[in-house]
Amino acid sequence: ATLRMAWKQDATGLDPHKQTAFSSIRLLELVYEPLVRFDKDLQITPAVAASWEFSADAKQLTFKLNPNAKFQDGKPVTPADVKASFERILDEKTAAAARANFLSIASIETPDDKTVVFKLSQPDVPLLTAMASINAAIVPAAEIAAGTVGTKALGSGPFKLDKWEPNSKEVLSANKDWAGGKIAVDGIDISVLPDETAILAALRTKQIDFALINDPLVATLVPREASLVLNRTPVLAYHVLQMNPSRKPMDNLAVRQAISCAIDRQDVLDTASVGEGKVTGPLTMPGYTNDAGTLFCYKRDVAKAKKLMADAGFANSFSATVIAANGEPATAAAEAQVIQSQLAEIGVKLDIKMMELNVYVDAWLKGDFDMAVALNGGRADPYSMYNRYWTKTGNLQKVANYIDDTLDSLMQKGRVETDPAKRKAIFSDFEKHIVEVSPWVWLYTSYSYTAQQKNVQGFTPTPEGSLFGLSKVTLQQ
Amino acid sequence: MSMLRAIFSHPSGRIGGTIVVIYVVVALLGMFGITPHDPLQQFRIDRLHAPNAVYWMGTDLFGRDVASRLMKGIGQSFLVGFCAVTLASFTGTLLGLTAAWFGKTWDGLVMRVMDVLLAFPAILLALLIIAVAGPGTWTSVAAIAIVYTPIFTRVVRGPALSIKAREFVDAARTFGSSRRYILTRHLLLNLVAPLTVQVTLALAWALLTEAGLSFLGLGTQPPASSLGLMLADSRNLMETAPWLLIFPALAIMISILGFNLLGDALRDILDPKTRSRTA
Amino acid sequence: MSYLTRRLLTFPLVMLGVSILVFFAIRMVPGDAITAMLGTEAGLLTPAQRQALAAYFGIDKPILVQYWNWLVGVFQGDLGISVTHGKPVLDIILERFPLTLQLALMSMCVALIIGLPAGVFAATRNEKLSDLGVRIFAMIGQSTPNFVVGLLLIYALSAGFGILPAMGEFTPFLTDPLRNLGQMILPAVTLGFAFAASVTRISRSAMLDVLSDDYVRTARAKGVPKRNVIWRHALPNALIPVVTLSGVEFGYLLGGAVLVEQIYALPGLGRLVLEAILQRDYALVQGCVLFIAFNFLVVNLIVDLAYVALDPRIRLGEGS
Amino acid sequence: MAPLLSVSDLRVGFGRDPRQNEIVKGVTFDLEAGETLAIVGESGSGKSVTALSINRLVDFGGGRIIDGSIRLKRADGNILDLAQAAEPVLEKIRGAEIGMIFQEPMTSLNPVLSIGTQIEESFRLHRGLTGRQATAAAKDALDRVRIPDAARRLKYAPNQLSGGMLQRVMIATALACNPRLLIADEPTTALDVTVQAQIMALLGQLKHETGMAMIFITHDIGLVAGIADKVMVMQAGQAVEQGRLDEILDRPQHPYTRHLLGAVPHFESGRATRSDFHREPSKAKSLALAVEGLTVRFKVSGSLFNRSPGSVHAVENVGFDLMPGETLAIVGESGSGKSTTARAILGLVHPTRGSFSTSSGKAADAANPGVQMVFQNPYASLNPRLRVDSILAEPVIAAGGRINAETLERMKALLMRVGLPENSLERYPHQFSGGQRQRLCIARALMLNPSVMVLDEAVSALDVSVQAKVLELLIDLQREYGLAYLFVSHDMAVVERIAHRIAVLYAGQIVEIGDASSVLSNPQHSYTRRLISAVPSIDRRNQHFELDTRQVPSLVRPPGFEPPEAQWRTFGPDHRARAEA
Ligand SMILES: Nc1ncnc2c1ncn2[C@@H]1O[C@H](COP(=O)(O)OP(=O)(O)OP(=O)(O)O)[C@@H](O)[C@H]1O
Ligand SMILES: Nc1ncnc2c1ncn2[C@@H]1O[C@H](COP(=O)(O)OP(=O)(O)OP(=O)(O)O)[C@@H](O)[C@H]1O
Ligand SMILES: [Mg+2]
Ligand SMILES: [Mg+2]
Repeated sequence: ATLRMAWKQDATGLDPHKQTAFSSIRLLELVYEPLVRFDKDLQITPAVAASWEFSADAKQLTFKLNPNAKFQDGKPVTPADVKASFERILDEKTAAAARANFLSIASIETPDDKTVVFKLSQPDVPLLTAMASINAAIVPAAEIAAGTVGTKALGSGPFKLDKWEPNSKEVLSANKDWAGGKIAVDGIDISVLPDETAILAALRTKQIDFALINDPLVATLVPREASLVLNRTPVLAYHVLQMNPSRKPMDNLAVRQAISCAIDRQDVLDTASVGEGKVTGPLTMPGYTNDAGTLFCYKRDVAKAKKLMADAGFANSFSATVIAANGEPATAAAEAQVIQSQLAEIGVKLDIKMMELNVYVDAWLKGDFDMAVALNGGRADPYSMYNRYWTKTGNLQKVANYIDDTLDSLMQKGRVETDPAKRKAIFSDFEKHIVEVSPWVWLYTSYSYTAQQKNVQGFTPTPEGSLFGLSKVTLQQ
Repeated sequence: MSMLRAIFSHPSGRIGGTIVVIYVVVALLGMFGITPHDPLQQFRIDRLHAPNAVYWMGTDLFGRDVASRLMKGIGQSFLVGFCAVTLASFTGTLLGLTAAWFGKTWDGLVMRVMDVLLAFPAILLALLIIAVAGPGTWTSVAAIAIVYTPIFTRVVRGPALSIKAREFVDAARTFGSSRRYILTRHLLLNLVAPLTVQVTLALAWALLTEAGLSFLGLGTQPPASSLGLMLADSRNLMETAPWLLIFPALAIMISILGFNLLGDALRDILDPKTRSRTA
Repeated sequence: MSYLTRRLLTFPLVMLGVSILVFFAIRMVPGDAITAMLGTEAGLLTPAQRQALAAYFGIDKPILVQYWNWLVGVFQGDLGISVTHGKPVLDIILERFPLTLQLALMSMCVALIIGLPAGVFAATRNEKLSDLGVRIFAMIGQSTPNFVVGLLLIYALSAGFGILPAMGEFTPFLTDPLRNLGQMILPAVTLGFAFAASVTRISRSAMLDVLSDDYVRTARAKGVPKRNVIWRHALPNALIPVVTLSGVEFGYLLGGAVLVEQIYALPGLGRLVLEAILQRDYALVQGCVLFIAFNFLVVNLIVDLAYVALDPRIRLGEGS
Repeated sequence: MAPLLSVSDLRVGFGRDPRQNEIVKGVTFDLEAGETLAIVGESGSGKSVTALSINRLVDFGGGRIIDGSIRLKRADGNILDLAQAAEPVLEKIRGAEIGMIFQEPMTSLNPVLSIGTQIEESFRLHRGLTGRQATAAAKDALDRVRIPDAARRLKYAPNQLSGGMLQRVMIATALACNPRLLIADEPTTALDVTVQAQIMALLGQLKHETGMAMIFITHDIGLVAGIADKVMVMQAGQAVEQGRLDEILDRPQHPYTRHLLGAVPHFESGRATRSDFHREPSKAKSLALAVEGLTVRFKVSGSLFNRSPGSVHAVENVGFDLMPGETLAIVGESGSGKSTTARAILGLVHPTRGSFSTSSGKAADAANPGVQMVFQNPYASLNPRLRVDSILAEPVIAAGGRINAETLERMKALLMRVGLPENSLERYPHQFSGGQRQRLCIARALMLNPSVMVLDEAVSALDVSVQAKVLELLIDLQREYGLAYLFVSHDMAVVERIAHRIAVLYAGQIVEIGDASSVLSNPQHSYTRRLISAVPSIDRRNQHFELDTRQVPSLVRPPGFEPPEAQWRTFGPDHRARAEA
């Protein structure tokens, strides 16, 4: 049987090394495989590689490839393919999205036909988690040479992409030779339904078996239908109010803290996301999370906020503009409005400016905003998640616009530390500090939702929102 | 004055006129903030209440009073509609009039430019304008105005050409009346009738366009409200809180109904051929 | 020069204007194909990477050079390659166009089949109760935004009756007529509702005008029965405004109906352009807009020719 | 024996409450088979409503028969009261037993159907003919109304035929089924004299051939003489007088009938021309206006698939002069180029060639206040949205003047002079009657003390009695201010009353020009003679009109065409005519 599936946003391209949009990754994860991948608890599990090992000094990483791994054209996955893939990623001309994560790779060696050795210029523990991303997918060396990576989807993953009509549909068929095991469905037909109420309607009328849902308002309607099941998984991505500390008066610590204290995060969550989510600090990945209640001003304290404002010399009020993207996330406009109303209580007058996503991204990248409501992607590792913003050399330092020596040094320490317990402690300090200096106000993490008919079974969601679990799905009649 | 009397003694004019007057009053109240509650205040413990004695039309996701927001929204939509139509009718009239009068190259130029604007998909045109200038009340006004200018230009140019051929214009030319005099006193004055009708119809369209733009998130910016934005926001709450959809939808329908009825009445009143008739 | 020649000569001019407008307007919108593809991750690119991507998307050259190259391509029938679809723009448009055309045709049919008889009926019952009924229906039709109609229809059908047209994947008529019609009927009705309302009103008032014309009196004086008076004598004369309206509306529909396509998840031209804009797929936006504008001009020309066919009095090209 | 049609105490009203709004207030008459009844009366007197009530077409205009009966003797001898008849019965009678023709042939035929289809329809409906038979019958019907080349013309759309032709098509349609009663509602009012004569002749002949009865409605009592057996005079919805033709024309009883007869300008073959001005060639220096070699051509635009076939030679080499205090009338049938000549002089159309000069030495054109124009249609030549004071002020403003006490005085004086109440200044044009509006136009033209007035059909749109008064006013003004008139008209009776000299225009060229009495009493060109013989007159009773089916030549000439030089012949001191081939 073929699984009929729907989602709202379609992939924007087929080159696994270049695509960063959630929607593209959701599709490419079914077609391509990285060396390793995360399971539902964000533990690293085998993919193309069957096993791996760090050297003691963390300067060498060795993979043994799965001998059964084959590309969808029947050719086996070889160490040469791995080497070519990473060289492609590292080549600046490729403009690979994840290149920055792999800069510590000094050389790649392929001693035999099952082994790949990465030699690193410095110890780099997060490298392994970075390799679990589809942006580090293994593609055939031949395709790279032919320059057809973005146009033809040829991976080693569980499904073959037979047809792709952008913004309309995808047709996937099961890859019989997949090394990961037997696939129960014959294939997946994906329809792009740009309106989520339409997705719900299609589920209700059994036109589709499985769907991805973004808007919590729609998701909460799914369980009302007896024949439908809603899966919700906490995700790593976090909703945040970004301030621009390079602009007055956000350059003032007290002002930022006042804002942080004035915001009732639970209320934002309850209103904008109808309570679908969890208030969080900066660290959203399992294994690193701390009790949010212990963080600075995570209990709303208007009196304190007012006092901070007064201390900073803003007893009266100031106004600022907050930007948010239309529908990205679906809750952005609502979050902005709740925050606006909460901040009004301490005399901060917020102007909301909703923007088309691209316009927003443009402004965001230029750091051209007072405040921004954002949904930023998470990583399984705190360093890969935050180095871009809070290290002095981070690529998005310009967006964060905040330089803090403590944050920088904590990041560097965490990067080289291999002992999990010590790492956790380092990043806990990082979290405490960054919440206290409040360049941003972390709000909450939400869920990723999939909805399915009762007869669809065996799907396991992951915190990254991956649909890889579809490879295990069965359709009962 | 006699115009008002004529409208109110016309069957559909009476209904349309009454609706429009009520809306204008509501819009003004909304604009000056005379509403049952503060339309922006979030009574967050009262989220998504169904209509009741306190909140006549219920509350929205934030616990804001829908009735107050609706009043404010009507004010906003009308503001955008009126300004856009004023702008479009003004530019359109100017262009159409001069095109008809001067003919030849100027006419060709104006009409080709208008053709370009007409041939350009309207919603895309609006979208591009808004994307370039950033969304907001005045951008919406400009976008809608630019979309409707070619229509007004055409509406004016046709009759202007025929009035230009009327004998009283010939007469004026035999006296040697100045161009400006002929354009304003003879042509423009006689275009008032078709223009009035067109303006009421355009107002109705402008409301719909504003709704469409806001629906796409390109119109009015939150937390302000407009009819289209309220509809858009209610979309995913249609099942949980139907009142969020019903009231704005009704409001928009009735207002457009009002403008259409009024437009029909004006057409009858101003056009002797269809006098005593309603469409 | 004949009217047709003169008219056709304005086509390239208007198209040129449209091309300039779309080309520069779309580039003035902040964001580009790179931010569209990478989102905020675009900030991670090194300058060399950015340069490589700009070259890939063809946005690295000076803007006038880009325009010239594109224009030259257009004259050779090459609208460029869409970067999101990885296909020639023309191919994509031609793939999507049948749906849009079919939708436009169907909504027009819906509008004419309902609107014309309703308008004629109302005109002959001028000022009677049934006339009032038709007019109220028409007013409601005209004043309901079509996305509201669409949303309500979908909700009512899916939640109330558990039926829904097949969404998402479009089945061409020739492949499976039944499925195709099942899919298209609701969108067509949604679009046709307001359209029918306009047709009703226009045909009613045109009929009323015509019914008081002298030749209708002549026909009656000849003893022509009422039905024939209406359908054979009056209607053909009342058709001009109906044709005008239908032409304009049809021309717009050929540009795609963004909201309705979005709600019913139909891959039509409207959504294609909208998504192309959102993804900053410049070549695709430009190609679509040119194509839509061209259709609009052609439809307008056809409408003008239809006037001549309908009414021998009309001689085109005079005065304008 | 019952008469064919017997109408008694017919009352017709309009609107929601027809009794309140009674238009026809008790009309009674009888009509025998083969007889012709003429209904005359001024505009709005209820003639048309009476006629439309007979075959019950008033029902469709919102009218209702309140009272009275309309008894028709049907072909089988039964008598039917049409006032009570049901619609399906009426449908059988209309067209089959009662035919009808209307005033405006241009609008009375369906513009989108070919004339063949429209004629055939009668045969299909009432005779049950189909296909070839119907077509053949339609061709015969066209032959009967003397349309040449009938078979081909069947396929024409109405807009491809002239007004006179169309009226003949209308007649053919109405007579298709040999009705025993024909109602003709002002069948010739919209046509010009020569065509009117043709139509009248045709009706007379057909009546003779078929023996049908006819009701002939007109407001032109001159026409009645030629065709009617009986006359009914209507005023304000009532028949104020009726009787045999001679009785009414020679011994009118009712004052209204007498007034009507008195107001009609009778054409008297040049005997009634003015004698208050004599042209003295020696004074040629002080010409008010001289026109030489005026030629106007309009380029014909190409049709859908074709290029332009050439241009319309609307005015070809026209020349004349005009002295102060003199009236030159330009006459000719429709389309002969009269208006174009007048408009060219005022600069409203650009002449292809030709020169003008005026007494002031300046060229006559838009900026020359010495030449002013009064247009045919007083409704159209006043801006409906301006008040009279603004209307009168316009020429002054245009000439660079201001509205001061002096201009205001002048406005009032002129209004008084043309016979309008002083409070007119604050009113709008629609608050005046047609005659009053034409006076307004005249006053406006006088605001700048012109020396030449161009009057294009200035009295043609007015009712006869009003027409006479305006003519009188014009003559008075001419005497008072020494104005020169260029008087454009197609109405010979009017021309006779106002012109000193006459120029006859045919197909854009002057064919005869000279002293009015000489031209009218002794016409030399065949076209002038034709024009004059077509003028109806109450002196020519039951006259047999000549049927002339000649067509006006097309004025469209291929590009580059130049007409041959004209040859003139002189007949007396001031009378020339073009030599004919
Ligand atoms: N459909 C109608 N509704 C209301 N009033 C009407 C209608 N038709 C005619 N009348 C009125 O009836 C009166 C007589 O009109 P009718 O047409 O019979 O005049 P007439 O004598 O034929 O005049 P004319 O010479 O101008 O044709 C006029 O005052 C006119 O306003
Ligand atoms: N603007 C124009 N363009 C083309 N042809 C024209 C134009 N004006 C007049 N004509 C043509 O010139 C000829 C003379 O027209 P004109 O109006 O001078 O006739 P007229 O003698 O005044 O007729 P009428 O008695 O009907 O007013 C006609 O054949 C007419 O069709
Ligand atoms: Mg009449
Ligand atoms: Mg004329």
